[in-house]
Amino acid sequence: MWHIIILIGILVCAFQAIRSERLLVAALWLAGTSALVAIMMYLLGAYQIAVIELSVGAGLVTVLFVFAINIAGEEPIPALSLIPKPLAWVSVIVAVGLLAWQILPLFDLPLGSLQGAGFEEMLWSGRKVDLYLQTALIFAGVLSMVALLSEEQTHKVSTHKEDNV
Amino acid sequence: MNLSIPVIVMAAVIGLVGIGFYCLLVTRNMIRVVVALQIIVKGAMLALLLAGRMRGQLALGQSMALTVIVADTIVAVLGLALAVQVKRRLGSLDLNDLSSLKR
Amino acid sequence: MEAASALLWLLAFPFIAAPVVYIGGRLVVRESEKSEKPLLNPAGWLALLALLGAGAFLYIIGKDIFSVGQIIFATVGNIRLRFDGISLLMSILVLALGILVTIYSFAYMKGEEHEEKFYALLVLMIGSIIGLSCAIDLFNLWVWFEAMAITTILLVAFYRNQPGSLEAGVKYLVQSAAGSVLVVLGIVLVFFQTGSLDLESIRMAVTQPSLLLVIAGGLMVIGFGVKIALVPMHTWLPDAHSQAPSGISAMLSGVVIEAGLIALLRAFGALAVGSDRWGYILIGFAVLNMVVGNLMALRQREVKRMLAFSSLSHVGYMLLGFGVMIAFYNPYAGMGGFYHLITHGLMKGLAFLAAGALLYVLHVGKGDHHPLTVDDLNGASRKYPLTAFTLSVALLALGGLPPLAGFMSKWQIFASSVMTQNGWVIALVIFAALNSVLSLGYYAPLVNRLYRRETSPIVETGKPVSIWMSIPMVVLTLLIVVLGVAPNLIYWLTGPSAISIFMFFGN
Amino acid sequence: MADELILLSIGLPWLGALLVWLLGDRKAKFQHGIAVLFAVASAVTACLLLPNVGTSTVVSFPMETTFGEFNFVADGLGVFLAVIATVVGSLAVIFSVDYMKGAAQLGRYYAMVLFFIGAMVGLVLTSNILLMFVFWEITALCSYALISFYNDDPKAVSGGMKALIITQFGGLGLMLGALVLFAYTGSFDINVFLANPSVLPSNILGVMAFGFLIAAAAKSAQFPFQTWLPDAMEAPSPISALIHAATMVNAGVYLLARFFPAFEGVPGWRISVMVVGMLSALMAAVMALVATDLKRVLAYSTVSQLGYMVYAVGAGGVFASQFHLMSHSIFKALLFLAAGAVIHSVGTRDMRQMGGLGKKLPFVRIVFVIGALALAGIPIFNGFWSKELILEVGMHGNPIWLYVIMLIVAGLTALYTFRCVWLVFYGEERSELHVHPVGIFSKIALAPLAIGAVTTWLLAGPFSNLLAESLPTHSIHELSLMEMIREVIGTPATYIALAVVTLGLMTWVVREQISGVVKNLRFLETAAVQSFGFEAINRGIVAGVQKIAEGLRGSQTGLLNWNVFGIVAGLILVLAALLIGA
Repeated sequence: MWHIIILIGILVCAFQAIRSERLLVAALWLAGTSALVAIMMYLLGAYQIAVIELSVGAGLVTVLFVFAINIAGEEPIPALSLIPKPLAWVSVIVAVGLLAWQILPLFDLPLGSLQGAGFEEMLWSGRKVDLYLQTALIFAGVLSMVALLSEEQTHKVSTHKEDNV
Repeated sequence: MNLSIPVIVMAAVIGLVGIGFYCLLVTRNMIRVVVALQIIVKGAMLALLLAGRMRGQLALGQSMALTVIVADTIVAVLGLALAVQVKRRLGSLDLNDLSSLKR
Repeated sequence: MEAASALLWLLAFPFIAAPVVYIGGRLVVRESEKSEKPLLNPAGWLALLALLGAGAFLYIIGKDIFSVGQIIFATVGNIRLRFDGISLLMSILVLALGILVTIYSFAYMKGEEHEEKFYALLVLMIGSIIGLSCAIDLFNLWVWFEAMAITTILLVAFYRNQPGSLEAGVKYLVQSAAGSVLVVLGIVLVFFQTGSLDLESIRMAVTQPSLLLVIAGGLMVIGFGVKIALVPMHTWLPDAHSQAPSGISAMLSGVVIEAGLIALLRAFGALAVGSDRWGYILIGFAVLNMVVGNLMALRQREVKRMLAFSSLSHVGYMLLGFGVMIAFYNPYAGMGGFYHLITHGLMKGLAFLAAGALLYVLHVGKGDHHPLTVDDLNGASRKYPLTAFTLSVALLALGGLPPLAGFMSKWQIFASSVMTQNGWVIALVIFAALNSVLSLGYYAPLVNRLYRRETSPIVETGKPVSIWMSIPMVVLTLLIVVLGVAPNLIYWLTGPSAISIFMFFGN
Repeated sequence: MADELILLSIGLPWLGALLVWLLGDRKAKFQHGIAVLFAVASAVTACLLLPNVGTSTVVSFPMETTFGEFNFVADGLGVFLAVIATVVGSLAVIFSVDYMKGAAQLGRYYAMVLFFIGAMVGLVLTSNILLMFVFWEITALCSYALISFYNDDPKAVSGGMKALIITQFGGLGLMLGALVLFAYTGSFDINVFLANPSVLPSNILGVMAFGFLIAAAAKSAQFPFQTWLPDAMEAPSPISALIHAATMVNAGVYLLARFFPAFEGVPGWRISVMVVGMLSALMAAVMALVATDLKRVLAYSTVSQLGYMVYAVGAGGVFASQFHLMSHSIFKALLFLAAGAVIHSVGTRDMRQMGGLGKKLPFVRIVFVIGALALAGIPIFNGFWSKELILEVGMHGNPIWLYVIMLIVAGLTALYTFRCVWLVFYGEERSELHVHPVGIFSKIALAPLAIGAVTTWLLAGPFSNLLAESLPTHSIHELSLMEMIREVIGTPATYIALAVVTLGLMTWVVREQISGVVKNLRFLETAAVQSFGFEAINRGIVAGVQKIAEGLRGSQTGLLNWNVFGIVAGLILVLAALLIGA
C-alpha cells in the first residue's frame, strides 16, 4: 500500500519537475522526487543508499541547481517545444509501454527476504575497482568543472603562439 | 498480474525513465535537461536496488547504486557548468539558440 | 613481474599519473604567472611520460607474460579483469594513438589555457579505455565506460568560449548520459535474470534464451550505440568530432567510438546463448550507418565534419564484420572487423591530425575558430607538401583504395562475409562496396583540391606546420602503407581478438 | 631469374615514382631524367622477361586467411602486356620531356605515370585475383589523378571523377568474382581456377562471368560504361596515349581473355561479350564521325577498337584479340602522341580550326598518317592484319549479323579516320594558328611507334607461339607468319573487308555529292553528339544521389531534442525488431 502511494508521489513529483514553469520550483520538485525515491529505497531495505540518496540527490544536487539557476538566471523560454508534442508523447509512450508490457510481468515475483548488512564490506572490498574509479571520476569531474567555469584570462593565444616550434 | 512490490517499484522505474525522456524531448531549457537526466538516473538506481534485493544481493545492488549516484552527480555538475557557460557566452539557455551545428 | 600484478599496474598507472600531470603543469603555470617570462608548460611532456610508462607495463605483459591467444586474469575483490586479445589490441591501439596525439598536441595546444587539464584528462581517458577493454564484470564495464565519457566531456568542449564547442559538449554530455542510463537498465535486467555480473559466469549460467536477456541486450545496443554512433543515435558525433581540438577528434574517432563497440561486443558475449539475433541487429545498423554516413558526408563543406560523418560509415563496415561473425559463426569476419577497427583508428586518426594541422596553421593558430572548409584546402600542397600528402594518404585509405590499409581491412570483411555463401550477405557486400565507391565521391575531390595550383587566399597567409605535428602524421602514414601492403603483419592482434569474442557465441 | 625480373619491372617504376616525388618540383631537369631512366629500365626488365616465360608461379608471398598467396607468374599473356605497358609507357614518358617542359607539378605527374606503369605490370603478371584487383584499383587511382592533372580546370576534375567512379563501379564486378571464387574454393589463384573451373557451381560461375564482363566493360570503356573515356581526354596528351589508349583500357580485354577458358561454357556469356563489343564499336564509330575535338575522335576510335577486341574474345579469338591489342597499342599511342604534338604546337584541340597543318608539321603528318592508315585497316599496316584476323574469327561459327555489323564498322572507321586526317593536315588553313616546332624528344618517341605500326605484324609467329606455349588452358592455335599471311590473303572475307574500307574512304571523297543522304542522317548525328543519351543517364544518377544527400542533411537538425528523439526512436526500433524476432 505504502508503495503505491509513494509510486504515485514519485511520478507526480517527477512530472511536476518537468512541467513547472520556474526552474527553481522544478529543482525543488526534483528534490521531492529524490526524497520519495529515497523512501522507496528504504522500503526495499537499502538503508545506507537511501541516506546517501537523500543527502546527495535531495540535498547536494538541489543546492547545485540553486547555484546554477542563480548564476544563469531564471529565463522565460517559450513553452513551445521544438518537436511536436504529440510525437514526443507517442514515441515515449510506445517505448516505455513496450518495456513495461514485456518487463513488468516478469517482475511479478516475491521480493525475497532481506539479507543482512554487508554493504560496507561489499563496497570497500568487493567492488574496490568501482570505488577507485569513483575517485578518478570525481577528479576528472572537478578538473572539468574548474576549467569550464574559470573566468577567461587575458587571451594568451596571441602572445604565445607567435613562437611556433 | 498482481500489484506486488517488485511490480510497483519497476513501474516507478519505468515511469521515471519515461518522464525523463519525455522531458528531454520537449524541454527547451538547458537546466531542465539536467533535471530530466537526474530523473532518469533515479529510475536506474531504484532498478539496481530492486534487482539486488530480489536476487538476495542487496549489498551488491547498493554499492552499484552508489557508483551510479557518484557518476551521475558528476554528470549533473558538468551539465550545470556547461549550462552556466552557455548562458555566459550565448546569453541564453534556450536549446533553440544552441543549434548552430547542423546539417 | 607476475601476470596479475603487471595487469593491475597497467590499469592503475594512468590514473596515478594523471594527477601528477595536472599538478606538475599547474605548479609551473603558477610560477609562470608570477615571473616575467612565461615558462614552458611541462604537462605535455609529463603526459607523454605517463603514456610511455603505461606502454612499458603493456610491453612487459605482452613480452614476458602474455603469449598470443592466452588470457590473463586479475581479481580485485569480487571483480575480475581479463586481459585477452581484445585488451591487447585496444591497449596497443589507444596507447599508440594516444602517444602520437600527445606529441601532436605539444604544438597544437601550446599556450592554451588549461593545457595541464587537457593532458591530465587525456591520460585519464586513455586509462579508462584500457580498463574498458579488460573489464568483464558487466557493471565494472559500465563504470569504465562512464569514466571514458566523463573524461572526454571537457576535451570536447575544450574551447569553452566558443559557442560551437559548448554546443557540441552539451549534446555529447546529454546524449551519452541518456545512453548510459539505458545501459544500466540493461545491466539490471541481466543481473535480475542471472544474479551475476561476471560475463563468463553469466554465459555459463544461461542455458536458454530468455525474454529478459533479449530486452536487456536491446537496451544495451541502444545505450552503447549512442557512443558507437549507430545511426539514429549518431547525431552528437559530427558536432563533437568537428568541434573538439583536432588531437581529440582523432582520439574520439579513432578509439572512443570503437571502445563503445568493444563494450557492446563484450556485453553481447554474455547474452549470446543460442542466438544469432545480435548479429542481425548489428548488420541492420551496419546498413543504416553506411548509407547515412556516406550520404551525409557527400555534400559536406567542412572538412572535419565530413570526416566525422565518414566515421559513421566506417563503423558500418566494422558492424558488418562483427555482425556476420555473430550471425554466421565466422571468426574471419570478426578478424576483419578488428582489422578494420585498427586501420580505421590509424586512418581516421591521421585524417583528423592532418586536417587539424591545416586547421591550426590556417585558423586556430591565428586565434580564429572558423571551421576548416573544403575551399581552404585549395592548393595546400604548395605550402604544406607533407601535410597534404599525409592527408591524401589518409583520405584515399579511408576511401578503400589499395595499396593502403583501408582496402585490406575492408577486403577481409567482404571476403569473410561472402564465405557464408548466403545470397543476402553477398548482396550486402555488394551494397557495402557500392558505398565504398560512393565515398570516393567526397574523398577524391578533397585530394584534388590539395594539389591544385591556385591556392586559396587563406593558405597564402598560413603559418608553418610544427615538427611536433609532422612526426605523428609521418608515423601514421607509414603504418597505413605497411598494413596495406602486408596484411599478414596484423593477424597476431586480430586473430586472438576475434577468438576472444567468438568463443562466447555458438552453443 | 624471372622472379627478380618480375619484382624489378614492378618495383623500378614505383621506386622511380618515389624518387621523382621526393625530389620536389624545383629540379625539373632531374625529374625528367629520373622518370625517363626508370621507365626505360622497367621496359628493359620487362623485355628480359620474354625469354623467361613459363606457366608456373615464380614469386609468392603467403598472406594467409582471406588474402591467399600473393603470387606472380610470367606467362605469355602477362609478359606480353607487361612489355606493351612498359615500352609504350617509356615512350610516353620520353615524349613528356618535351610536352611537359616547363609545366608545374612535374613531380606529381611523373610519380603518377610511373606508379601507373608499375601497377599495370603487376596487374598482368600476378596470378592472385585479389592482387589483380589491387593493381586494378591502383591503375584506376592513377588514371584519376592524371586525368585531373590540370586540376584547376573543372572539366578535368569532373572527367577524372567520372573515370574513377565508373571504373570503380565496374571494379565491383571483379571484386565480386574474386570473392565468390574465394568463398567457394578457398583460393584466389587464377591458374588453379582456370585448370578446373567446374569447382564452382554453375550459377556462381555465371555470377563471376558476368561480374567480370561488367568490370571489363567499365575498364575498357565498353557499352554501357563508355562515357568516361571521351571525358578523360582532358588529361595531358601523353597520358591519353599511355593510359587511355595503350595500357589501362587493355586491362578489361586482358581480363576477358585471361578468363575466357573458364567462362566460355557459361550460357549466354559469349554472345553477351560479342554484343557488348559490337555495340561499343558501332556507337563509338558513329560518334567519332561527328566529333570535332581531335582527341575526342581518337578517344571514340579507342572505344571502337576495344569493341573489336572484346568482340574477338567473345567470338573465341583470344589470339586475334590480343594481336589486335598489340597493334592498337602501337598505332593508337602513335596517334595520340602525334595529336599531342599537333595540339602542343597549335594550342587548340578543335579540328575545325586546324587544316593545312601538314606543311608546317611535316614529320608529325607522316607519323600521324601512318597511324591513321593502321587504324583504318589499310594493308601492310599492323591494324590491317589484326583486324582481318578478328573478322575472320567472327565469321566462323558466330552469328553472321554481328559479323556484318563489325564489317560496317570497319568502313566507318576508315571514314572517320580520313575525315580526321583531312581536317587536320590537308585542305586550306581555317584559322591563323601560330605553330611551334616539334621537339626532339617527341620525335624520339614518335619514330619507333611509327616504325612499329608498319612492322609489328611480322611478330605474329613468335607471338602466337608465346601465347600457345604458356597458356595451357586457352587452346590457342599456333600460327606462323606465313600461315597468317596465307590465311588472310586466302579468304574472301579479307576482300569484302577491304571493299568496305574502300567504300568508307570513298564516302569521304564524295561527301559533297552525297550531301542529300547525309542530311537525312542528321537525326543520327544529333543523337551521336549527345552520345546516345548515356551522358544524360550519368548526369541523372549523379544529380539524384546529390539530391538525396542534400535532402538527408536536413536530418541533422542540430537540436538536442531531435537528437534525443533519435535515441528513443532507435530504442523503439530495436525493441520492436527483437520482440518480433524473439
